[in-house]
Amino acid sequence: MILTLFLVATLTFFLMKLMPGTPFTNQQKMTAEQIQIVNEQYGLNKPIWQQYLLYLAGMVHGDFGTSFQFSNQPVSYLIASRIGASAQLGVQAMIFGVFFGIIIGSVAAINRNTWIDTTATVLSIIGKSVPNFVLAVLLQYYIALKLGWLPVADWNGFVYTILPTIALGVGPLAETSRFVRTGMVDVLNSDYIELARAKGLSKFGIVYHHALRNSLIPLVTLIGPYTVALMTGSMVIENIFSIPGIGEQFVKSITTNDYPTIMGVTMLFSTGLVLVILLTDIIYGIIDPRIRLTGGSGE
Amino acid sequence: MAERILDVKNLKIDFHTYAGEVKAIRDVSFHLDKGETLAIVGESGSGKSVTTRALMGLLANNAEIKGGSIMFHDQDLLKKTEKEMQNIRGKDIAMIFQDPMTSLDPTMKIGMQIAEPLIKHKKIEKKKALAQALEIMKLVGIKDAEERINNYPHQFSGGQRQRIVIAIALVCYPEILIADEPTTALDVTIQAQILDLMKELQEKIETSIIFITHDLGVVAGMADRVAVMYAGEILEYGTVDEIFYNPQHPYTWGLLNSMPTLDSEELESIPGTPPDLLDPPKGDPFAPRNPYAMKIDAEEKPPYFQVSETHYAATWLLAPGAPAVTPPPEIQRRYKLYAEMMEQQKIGK
Amino acid sequence: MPNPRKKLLEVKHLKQYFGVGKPDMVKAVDDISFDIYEGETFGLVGESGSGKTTTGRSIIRLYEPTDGTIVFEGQDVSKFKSKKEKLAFTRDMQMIFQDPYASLNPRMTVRDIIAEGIDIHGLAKSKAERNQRVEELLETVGLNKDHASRYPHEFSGGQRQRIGIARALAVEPKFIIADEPISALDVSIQAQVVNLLKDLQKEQGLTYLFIAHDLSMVKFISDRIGVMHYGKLLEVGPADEVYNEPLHDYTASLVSAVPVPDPEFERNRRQIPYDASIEDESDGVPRRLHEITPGHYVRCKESEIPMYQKRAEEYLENKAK
Amino acid sequence: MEEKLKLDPASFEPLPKADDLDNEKIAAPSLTFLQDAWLRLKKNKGAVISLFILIVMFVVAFGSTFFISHDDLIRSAPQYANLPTKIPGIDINGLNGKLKVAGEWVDIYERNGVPSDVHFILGTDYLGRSLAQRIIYGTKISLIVAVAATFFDLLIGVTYGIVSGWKGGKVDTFMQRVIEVISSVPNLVIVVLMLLVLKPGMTSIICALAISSWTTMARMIRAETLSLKNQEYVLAARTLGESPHKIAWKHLVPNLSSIIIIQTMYTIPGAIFFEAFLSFIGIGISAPQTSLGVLLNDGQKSFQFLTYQMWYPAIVLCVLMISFNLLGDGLRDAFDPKTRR
Amino acid sequence: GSKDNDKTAGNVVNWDESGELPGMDLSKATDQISFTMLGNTMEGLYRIGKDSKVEPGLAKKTEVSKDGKVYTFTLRKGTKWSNGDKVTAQDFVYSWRRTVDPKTASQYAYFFNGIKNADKIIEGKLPVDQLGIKADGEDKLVVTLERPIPYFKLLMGFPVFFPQSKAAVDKFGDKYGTASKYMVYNGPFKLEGWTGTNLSWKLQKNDKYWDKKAVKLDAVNYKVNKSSTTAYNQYKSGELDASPLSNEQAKQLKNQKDFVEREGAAVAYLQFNQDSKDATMKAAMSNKKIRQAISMSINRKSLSKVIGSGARVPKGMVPDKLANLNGKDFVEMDPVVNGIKHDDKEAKKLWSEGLKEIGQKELTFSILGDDTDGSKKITETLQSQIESTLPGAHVTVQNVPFKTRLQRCDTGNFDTVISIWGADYADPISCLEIMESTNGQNAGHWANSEFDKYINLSRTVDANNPTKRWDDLVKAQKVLLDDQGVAPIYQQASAWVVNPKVKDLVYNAAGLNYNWKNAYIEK
Ligand SMILES: Nc1ncnc2c1ncn2[C@@H]1O[C@H](COP(=O)(O)OP(=O)(O)OP(=O)(O)O)[C@@H](O)[C@H]1O
Ligand SMILES: Nc1ncnc2c1ncn2[C@@H]1O[C@H](COP(=O)(O)OP(=O)(O)OP(=O)(O)O)[C@@H](O)[C@H]1O
Ligand SMILES: [Mg+2]
Ligand SMILES: [Mg+2]
Repeated sequence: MILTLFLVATLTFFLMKLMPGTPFTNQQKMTAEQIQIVNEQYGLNKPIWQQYLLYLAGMVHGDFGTSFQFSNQPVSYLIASRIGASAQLGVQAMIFGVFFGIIIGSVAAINRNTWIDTTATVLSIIGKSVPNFVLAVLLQYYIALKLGWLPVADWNGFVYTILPTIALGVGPLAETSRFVRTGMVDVLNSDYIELARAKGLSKFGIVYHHALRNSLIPLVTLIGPYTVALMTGSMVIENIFSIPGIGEQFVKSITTNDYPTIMGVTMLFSTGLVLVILLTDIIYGIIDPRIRLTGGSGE
Repeated sequence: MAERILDVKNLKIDFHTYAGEVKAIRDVSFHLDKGETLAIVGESGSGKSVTTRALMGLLANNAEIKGGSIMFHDQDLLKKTEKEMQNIRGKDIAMIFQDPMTSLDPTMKIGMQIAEPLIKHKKIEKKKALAQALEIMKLVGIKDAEERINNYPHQFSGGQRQRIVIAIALVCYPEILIADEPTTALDVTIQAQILDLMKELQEKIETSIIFITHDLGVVAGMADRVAVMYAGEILEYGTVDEIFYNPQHPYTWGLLNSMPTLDSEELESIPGTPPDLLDPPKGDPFAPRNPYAMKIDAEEKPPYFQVSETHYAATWLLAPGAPAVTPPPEIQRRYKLYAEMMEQQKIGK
Repeated sequence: MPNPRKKLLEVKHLKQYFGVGKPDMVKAVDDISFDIYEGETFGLVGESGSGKTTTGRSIIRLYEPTDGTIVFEGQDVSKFKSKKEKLAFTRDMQMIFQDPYASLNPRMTVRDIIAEGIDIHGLAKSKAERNQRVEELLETVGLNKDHASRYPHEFSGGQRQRIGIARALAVEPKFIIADEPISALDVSIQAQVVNLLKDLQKEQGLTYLFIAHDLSMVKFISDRIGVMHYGKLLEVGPADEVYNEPLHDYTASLVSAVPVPDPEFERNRRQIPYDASIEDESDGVPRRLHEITPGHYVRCKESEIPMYQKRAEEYLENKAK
Repeated sequence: MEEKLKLDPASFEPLPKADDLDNEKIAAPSLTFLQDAWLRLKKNKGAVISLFILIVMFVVAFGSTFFISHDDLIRSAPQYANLPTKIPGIDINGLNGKLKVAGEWVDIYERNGVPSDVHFILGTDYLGRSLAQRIIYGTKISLIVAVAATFFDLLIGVTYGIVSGWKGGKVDTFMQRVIEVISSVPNLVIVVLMLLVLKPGMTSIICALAISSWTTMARMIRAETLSLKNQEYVLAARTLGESPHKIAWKHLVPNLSSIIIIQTMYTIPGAIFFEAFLSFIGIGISAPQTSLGVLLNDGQKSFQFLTYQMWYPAIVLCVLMISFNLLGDGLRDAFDPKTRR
Repeated sequence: GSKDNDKTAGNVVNWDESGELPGMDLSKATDQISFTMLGNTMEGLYRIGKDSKVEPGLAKKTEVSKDGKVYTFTLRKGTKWSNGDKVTAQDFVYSWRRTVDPKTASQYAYFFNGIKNADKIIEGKLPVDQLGIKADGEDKLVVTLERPIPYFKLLMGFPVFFPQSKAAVDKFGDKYGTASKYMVYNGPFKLEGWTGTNLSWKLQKNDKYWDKKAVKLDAVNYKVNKSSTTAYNQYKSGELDASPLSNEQAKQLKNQKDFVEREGAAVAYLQFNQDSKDATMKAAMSNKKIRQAISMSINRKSLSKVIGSGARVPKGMVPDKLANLNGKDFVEMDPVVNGIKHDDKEAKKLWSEGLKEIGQKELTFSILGDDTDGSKKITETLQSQIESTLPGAHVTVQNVPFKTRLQRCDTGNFDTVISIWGADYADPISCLEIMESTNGQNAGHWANSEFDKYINLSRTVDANNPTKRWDDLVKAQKVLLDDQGVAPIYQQASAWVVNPKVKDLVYNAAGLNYNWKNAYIEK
């Protein structure tokens, strides 16, 4: 895991160095003396390998350097001040998507091959197929502006989070409901559900006590992909809803060649993802007794 | 005569599949008396599981019951609602499934899995139910039951899991226990233990058993009466001795013939494959594979011919006027044994 | 059966471990030795997980053995280095698999499945010859030549198993390893396959290693039987002797558990319990196969030989009575 | 019961040995795997309609190469800028060149003095270029990106997965580590970095997708290969002396085909979505090329006034995505061994 | 704007901003947003009022020496920093020295060019205390120039020349100017709620401001919307009092009451790389006829329509309404027609002649532009216009991020590039000097000694004579355009919708954009 992060850091660092343009291009009005001083401040005058080592050393201490866009603002501070909104939005979207996804998916599975199932399927396919940035624009225009039910943009409390959460959460919702439906249908066809029925348990009892847990466990594996989707999605959603998050800042730093920020955020995303994958394993171990006790792969 | 607790009459079941209607059960009748073990044998796809599932009211969605009745005491199970069936399942009629590796919920502690029927049917609280579950675990021979009650299924071996499945079935002391190939997935040594356990428990709990298998060896050890199924029909039924020593149907002959016995030197195989139930043959379903087949076999379905009070066989060979045939040597050997046994019994009486 | 015949296969101290160096190492096969003579059927029985399949696969070199040698027709098979030698070996030794549903590639026609070996070994010069070979083989295993263009899923289990046999026969092997070829089949179909194997042996002089856990069937088909338990070979001997006069406790227990389609017999059957602790080797005393009576071996300590000899004598006495 | 039976002795004649007994004839028509899957797929209305839509879209998009020239893409006609839909002969507000301006339907064509014989079926964009043309072209670009992603998915993903799964052991462990590293960088980040180093445009997007998109495929193929390689028919081929690459080609690939096809059906919408996303945030396809994402981005800016400029590309994109998803689901059901008997 | 603004009752305005506020250290600030916030929260010697008129600031009295080289300012008494400290002449001295100190690396230090020793100090050749600024007591400030600067007072209204409190800079150290709490203010407003990276902040009325009676607004709330669609939606829903418009929005809304056009004081122009590494390209771009042909094939009228949001056909390199002399706008002094006219026929002719001269049949060249949406539209349009007019011209467009564009300009890695230059202050020189042969902004390396001569004259001989000076500049521009050194393509403007109730907000195209000091909301 550390190795992964190390490789990612190395890769991004050298990619950055390959990029055309420096943050101080065309400051022809600065004198050579001034530029020299700036380069020294940012350590840009050292040989690449030294810059690289310094960068790695700094990174270990959570120091990603200073943002080029904001004067004197450490990237770590930038990230720290922006991560909250992104995290809140991401978590809310995940909860929203997973929660309703589970409900819709289970209901569809229990009533499979009925109109309920068909409706749920159609909805989830549409949900999967409408890009979240399109959805965001539509929601903002129709719900917020035309109907006036919710604020158009900004980040000042829960009501402000509703639209972005929905826009971002519909993808996971659709995905979850498909996944849960498939899983639940499998589980409902399994021998132990048959046995549960043979015990005389009611439909609800079977679903609640046996089917649900077993079909939800594999859902854990989706946390990773969801995290990626939410990170990506947040870039536009934050932009559209003017949310002070890290995603839209990432896009901005790309267009302004703000290397320290690009690298910092890349590392943040990668670390987040690696942690989430690790967490997935751990959670899997906790909720699936087959793994918990043997420590190996369950069979 | 013992009390008759189950009487299945003219059961017909179809499955709707995308290839057409699978006529899985075609006019099956049998009954079960209190305390006895009825074995249903037959090869794969002959309809054994479907029959038992019908008894439990657990048929797949695409199944359609075309006719017949299942009288449990004096109630027709086929007329019951799902709610009413839920109260019978697990309490009056319980079932053991074939594969112990997959029939336990992998994410629930086994204690709870055993206790579930108690909580459902006896309406007792969880703690008491778990205590009773512990008792029954001991009864089915799980060592260190106190500790293992909190384990998950994967921590048990196949044999132990099958014991747990049996425990679940027996925890409410059902009147009928249906065991669908309970030992097929197990090694012979474990199989023998499980079979012994079942016999033992049957005596203790006084339950009737419907035992499904395709292994005639197991039938010989377990059953009081035997029904031989083929292509959705029962071809022959009778007491275990009657079926093994005085079989009348050529299919039963074939089955017995294709098993190596203690000193058999030759195996006779039954050529061909069972018929496709999408389009079952009009006459005797076994006719195409039957070396003794007669013209009428291809045209008309044979009725049950009574061999003894308890023994019936559906073969035209028993029809008055049918030519006498010579069964295979192995069967003749069995006839001889039967004759000896009858002799002894007469003497015994 | 007459014994002093040519040894076709010698397995010497075969060991096959999985996950060597890991905490969950499995000693699937742990130091077993046996010989198979030309033209005989050697049966291998044992409960699930005892290492039967692994043994078979190690012999045919699907696994690289951890230790030990396998000598086939006087040659150490691990010494085959060149492609040609390896190919020649694969022609002589073939395998029939357990699962009739998994052993045929569902995306190939029966013709291509059977002809695979013919193609690899270049046994047919033309397409017509190839097709003809396939049709012959189909007939040999009792199938119809029309079946050649069909796909495996259209066949029943028994038919599939026979296609698998035809595939093995296509390269005209001398030795066939049959890994539980019947255990997934119905009783009525089992006999078909077993009879076919027997007939083929008679006609083509094949040698079999027949693996099964159904002791009665093994006894029926085999000339000699080896009994495996926990990766070890516990007893080897003529089929009748092993089945009727088992020397090792484990074999006795196994035999006693076999259900027999005879209610009288079943009523009187008593299962002999088995205590696996006699196999516990933690005492450090070496155990290996000792010949108790001619051709009948039991794995035991040196010190236990007399005990087993006594057992063998008892059987003789009982028989005499 | 047998009393009433009065049987003709002739009926007790032995049944003539029917030859279909020994021959074990199979009555059912022989179906190959693909035929069978096709039959199943045909039962799924949604999938068939989707397939049809996709074929039409492919044909139109790629056929347009002959009709939509480079010049068409770059030629601007400001006098026709931002005209709404006008379909001759149809007089439904919204489709007749009228647009709601400040609550009133106004004939934009008339207002802008557009000659009466000029009409645009899907209206025009800010440079007066036919939106229909641009959507078709954009669809083509999106599809090209999708096809390219699929190509890499197949080329790299499948090969990688098979090699990794087949070799096993250390090789496998190493190859899995590589995948792990690649996939622990969100692929957007990879793409962004790529786009910074290369210049933005289709090549970069495709390169970026080539780097990051195949990992899922490789994972799935590897997992399946791991189980396939222990399948008895593969073992059988090995005992016959078949060489590994022949085994891969004859046994693995055909049996992986359903997974490959299904996964492809999910890769494609993923790639389309991704391209649209990149173009939407402004680092994707650049002029004069256009893509659905670019059109969406353009449309989004004047959405409050010219809703059609976003709605049309959005609808096309959604239909495309829905079709691929539905077809993917349909194929999965058709190929899924679990639903086979 | 539809609205009921009860929630922000009182004198509060909600304003849109298109990006974050990067920093408030006036020695380091480089962007419009920072300058606007500094201009409203700080005050220098003068404020720039309506139409770039100089208005009183901290300087109560100003004396200028005869030769125009020495300015003596007397500061207003009793002005305070927001922390209560007095604003003194030393604060100016400290601030100016800090800015020109090469260690500060101020990108706007070049503004000090003309103040005594400034250039040398910036180059590190002289110590900072040699800068031509002295404090004479607490209230008197003496500034010495190297040459007369006619627009010196205008400069003084620009934030780099504002005072800074040494106490505050020392106290906050690295953090100085990185958040609203790490600053002291002496302007009409204080900055509040700015964390350094967030998307909203506000200008809060400063109670310690010397002229606080003139300040009518309680607060201006700034909200950052990076999407103009969102900004407009917020404006429509009443959450904002103003929203910038994208080109398309502007086109749709230009007849509305609340539509406001903001001059940009910037002209976009095409630079030709006359120093290309590619010999053919170098020859082509150095060929006047080819440059003219390209320029003439551009239909600037239709281009500005495409761009929308008030973009106009340029009148030269100097935007109109930027500067005037005695009421006469610079662009009207001698209206240029060459270099910005559209004539397809002429273009075709010149093109084929030019191609012949350089011995080519056709020419493929690229247009480099930014990757913003607006810029993409421009390059697309240019591509279409040029290709359809000039036979054998093949245009590729390259849209790259801003910084990349600058870097490629620097390294000469382009054929033609769209540059845009905004005046830093309301004087034509600001827009013309960039084409001097030595100027770093002159990426195409167009060199013309006549042009350089006129620019130099305006700085030296004619510096104190406004009429002559303007004449020099007019001539310079004529030279530039006659030779088609660059091809101006449009004059920038931006379009907004603004709540009509917001009154007396001062907007200037050059320098500081918004001055909120006297603004109020009509009840
Ligand atoms: N849900 C179903 N849909 C369609 N056909 C079915 C279904 N369930 C069972 N069948 C068919 O009914 C017939 C009888 O099946 P059943 O499971 O009762 O056989 P069985 O005797 O239990 O066989 P086995 O020994 O393999 O368990 C088979 O042909 C089977 O294919
Ligand atoms: N590839 C493998 N990797 C690790 N362990 C294995 C592998 N193959 C087999 N084993 C283990 O080796 C032991 C012997 O397995 P094997 O398949 O040979 O048994 P078997 O006697 O054939 O059993 P069965 O009757 O179930 O087929 C088992 O414990 C099994 O789990
Ligand atoms: Mg069954
Ligand atoms: Mg095995």
